[in-house]
Amino acid sequence: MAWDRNQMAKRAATELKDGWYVNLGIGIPTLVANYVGDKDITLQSENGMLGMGPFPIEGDEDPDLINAGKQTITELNRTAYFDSATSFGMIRGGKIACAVLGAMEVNEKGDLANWMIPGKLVKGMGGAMDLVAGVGRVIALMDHTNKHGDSKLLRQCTLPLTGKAVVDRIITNLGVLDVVVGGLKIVECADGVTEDELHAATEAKIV
Amino acid sequence: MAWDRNQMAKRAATELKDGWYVNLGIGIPTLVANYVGDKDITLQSENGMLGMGPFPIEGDEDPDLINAGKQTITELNRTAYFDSATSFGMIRGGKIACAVLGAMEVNEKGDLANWMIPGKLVKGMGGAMDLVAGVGRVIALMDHTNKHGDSKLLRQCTLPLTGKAVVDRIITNLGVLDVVVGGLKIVECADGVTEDELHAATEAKIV
Amino acid sequence: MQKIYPNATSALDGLLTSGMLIAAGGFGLCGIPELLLGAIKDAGTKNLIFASNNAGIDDFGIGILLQTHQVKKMISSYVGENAEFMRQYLSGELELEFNPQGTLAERMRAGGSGIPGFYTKTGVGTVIADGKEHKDFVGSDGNTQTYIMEEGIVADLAIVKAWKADETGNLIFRKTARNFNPVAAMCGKVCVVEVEEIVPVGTFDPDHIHLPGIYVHRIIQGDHEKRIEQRTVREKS
Amino acid sequence: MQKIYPNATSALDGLLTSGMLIAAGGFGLCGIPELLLGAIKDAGTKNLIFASNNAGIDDFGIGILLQTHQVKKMISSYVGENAEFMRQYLSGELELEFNPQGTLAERMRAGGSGIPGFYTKTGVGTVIADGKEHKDFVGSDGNTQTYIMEEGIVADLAIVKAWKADETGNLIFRKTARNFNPVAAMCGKVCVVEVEEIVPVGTFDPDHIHLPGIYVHRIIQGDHEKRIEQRTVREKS
Repeated sequence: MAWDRNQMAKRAATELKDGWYVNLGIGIPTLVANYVGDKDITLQSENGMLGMGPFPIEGDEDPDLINAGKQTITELNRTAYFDSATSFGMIRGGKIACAVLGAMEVNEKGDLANWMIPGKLVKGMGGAMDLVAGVGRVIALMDHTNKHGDSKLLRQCTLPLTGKAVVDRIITNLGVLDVVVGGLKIVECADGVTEDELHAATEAKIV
Repeated sequence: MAWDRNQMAKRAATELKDGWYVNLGIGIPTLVANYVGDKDITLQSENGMLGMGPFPIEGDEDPDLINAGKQTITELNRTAYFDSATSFGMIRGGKIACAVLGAMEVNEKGDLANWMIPGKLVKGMGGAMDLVAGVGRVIALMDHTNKHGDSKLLRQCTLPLTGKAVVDRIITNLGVLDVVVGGLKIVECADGVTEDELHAATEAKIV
Repeated sequence: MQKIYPNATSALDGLLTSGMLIAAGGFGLCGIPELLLGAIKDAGTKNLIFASNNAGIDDFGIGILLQTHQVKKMISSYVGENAEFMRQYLSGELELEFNPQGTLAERMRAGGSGIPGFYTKTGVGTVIADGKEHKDFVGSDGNTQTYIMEEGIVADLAIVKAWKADETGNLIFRKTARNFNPVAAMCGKVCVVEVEEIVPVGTFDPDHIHLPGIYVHRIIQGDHEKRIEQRTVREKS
Repeated sequence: MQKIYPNATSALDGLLTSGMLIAAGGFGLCGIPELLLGAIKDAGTKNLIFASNNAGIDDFGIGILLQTHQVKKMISSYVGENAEFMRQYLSGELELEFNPQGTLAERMRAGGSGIPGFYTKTGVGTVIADGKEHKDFVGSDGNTQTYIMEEGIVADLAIVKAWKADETGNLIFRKTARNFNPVAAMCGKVCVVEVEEIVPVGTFDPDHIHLPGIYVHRIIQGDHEKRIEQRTVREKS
């Protein structure tokens, strides 16, 4: 037993506080938007928009209106547009309260790797390095283990880093962990997951 | 014989080329705008405006529309407004083709002093240091001598500098001089002024 | 998230402390947060440091806080309009840090944008460069030029005047009253804005917004005097 | 000052040289200067260096210049949509300099604003920081943090897509097609802009202009394909 993608997204959505400006990464983090409920959350898209709306109804797609994943989206009545320098100015300047990002690896010091696998196709970091460096609170939303069952919560990252000591909280299919002094601290186990199972699936030091 | 303020301004206006974006300083430089004629000159006001128009008709003054000298002005049909960081971005970035500025002293290397007299009231440099550092071509428009008859075109400036080696051309009531390697070069004498008179009124080395 | 407050005093509640650094928008008397300055005067907070292009005049703008001796230091580019300022400065009561106008604007933008330092050639070879780090850069023309480092400003509080705000804090400025207001807003840890009109969300075209609401924490609407400093007119032609 | 040209080819006349650095606006395929890219392809200029957030796809955007082997180097943050790019990069035909997206945007703005270098914490502790100057700054919280220096980009040419221009080059962008276009325009020694519509001077409200004409040297109007890269829709609810 563990959380599925939607349960992970739902759990991550509980992290977001009323009035926050939030950046959601590509993949599972995108699903978080479905679970914010009545909370007043404003989504930033780092290509130059605050107040990101849902996908358009078919026929309403606008090539001038896309999100950071290059998908067609819509605007809301609160939306504001701006250029890329301003967009990353607010990111680096700490104006975004929280980013929920996917991760390939996180280590016990909060280092995050999510942009490059050496020897594989090199796609680039996009805005990820800016987000992890600048945003107030960084939540890694990720599978706890890879397809071979190896932990993705490591003592040391093996992949090139996106940022050093940048992750505050990790939400996986198995539970929720905080990066604290000395290692990771279990906040919560996923439904039907025991602390022992979480320990067993985690290479990083749990304190 | 020499040029009066309006003749100096008229002479300075001949420096401006069609299509240029220009910043005019406070004082005599402001008069230059009266003599641009049919040339397509766009005036920048460093408090955040391109396309500065003349003073308003009485009754049309708008407290939200002033120039860098804090005077009420008007807009033109080409006008664009922007914030102070953008305004000085275009100044530092060399987008302004020419600035015509007043000066207390200029030396033979093109150093300019126009912001501070030690021991007197300290008002501040405003945008003058940014303008002389960033604008493509800096023209000092000034009286050749002070009220005691002493040259204001010096070997060395005695006042705190606004910028070092920043002046390209000097236009005074007595003539026009360029800052060149080794000193100042006479370009033109004012009406009724001889080269000998210009030499005599100039402390800076004339080459 | 309720950003709208009934008046300037309530909007500043809990934000004012002695010795704090306040970034204020405005150029001369144009686009200054006059209502918030009045409330700061009423609050009587002392030892304030202001990053503001100008210091107002004797009885308007920051000048009203000089009269009450609430200001310890000004970071400004031009303070020539203010006799009381000069008196306090020359008597040593008031500290003054001159910044070239563009440097001050960029320092505010930088501080609000996570940039702790940047290089500029403004002020190189002048007293402004004294004690600052110098660095040479090779330009795109192959020539080497010397620049100085200036630091970003992060203010404890930003006070800003805009023309209109919507209920989420998206701002629109008017003409040259924009000036330092957007960058002051950016550099404040908390940003309080006074406007002439608060409009419902959805009133603004999202492409017309000058400063998105993310920079704005509290908003008030009020009547503005908008005093003119130099009334210059021409003949009807 | 006539800034309007009849078409993309004439607007680029005399501006293209082998080995030049071109800053291009656009994010993905959104807001890219597609007409100017087509004209660069027709001109056949080689060894181009592009500062552009993305590299287009195989048959649109900068991708069309990769197919003709006109590009020597890309300065980008994300190039994942382009198979031909990967082939040329992995075979060593194409150089690639990755910049974090915000660093790239700020480098363009800085280069266009007379700022040759600035500090950022983006990339500290990653390969992006390798070989770059590190400097510690004390924050407003009293804590010391390490930053790296990034340099401003000054491009020989900027190619930009806007929605509308007036005859003096004042520009208005539309929605997220704004993205890198204003900063690309700023950093170009020469800036050529393609728009969907050129309007008479005076059409724009001066407070709605996103980029003043001072940054714009040549303008063309033309028909744009505006291809959508990822068409995502939802059910009517």
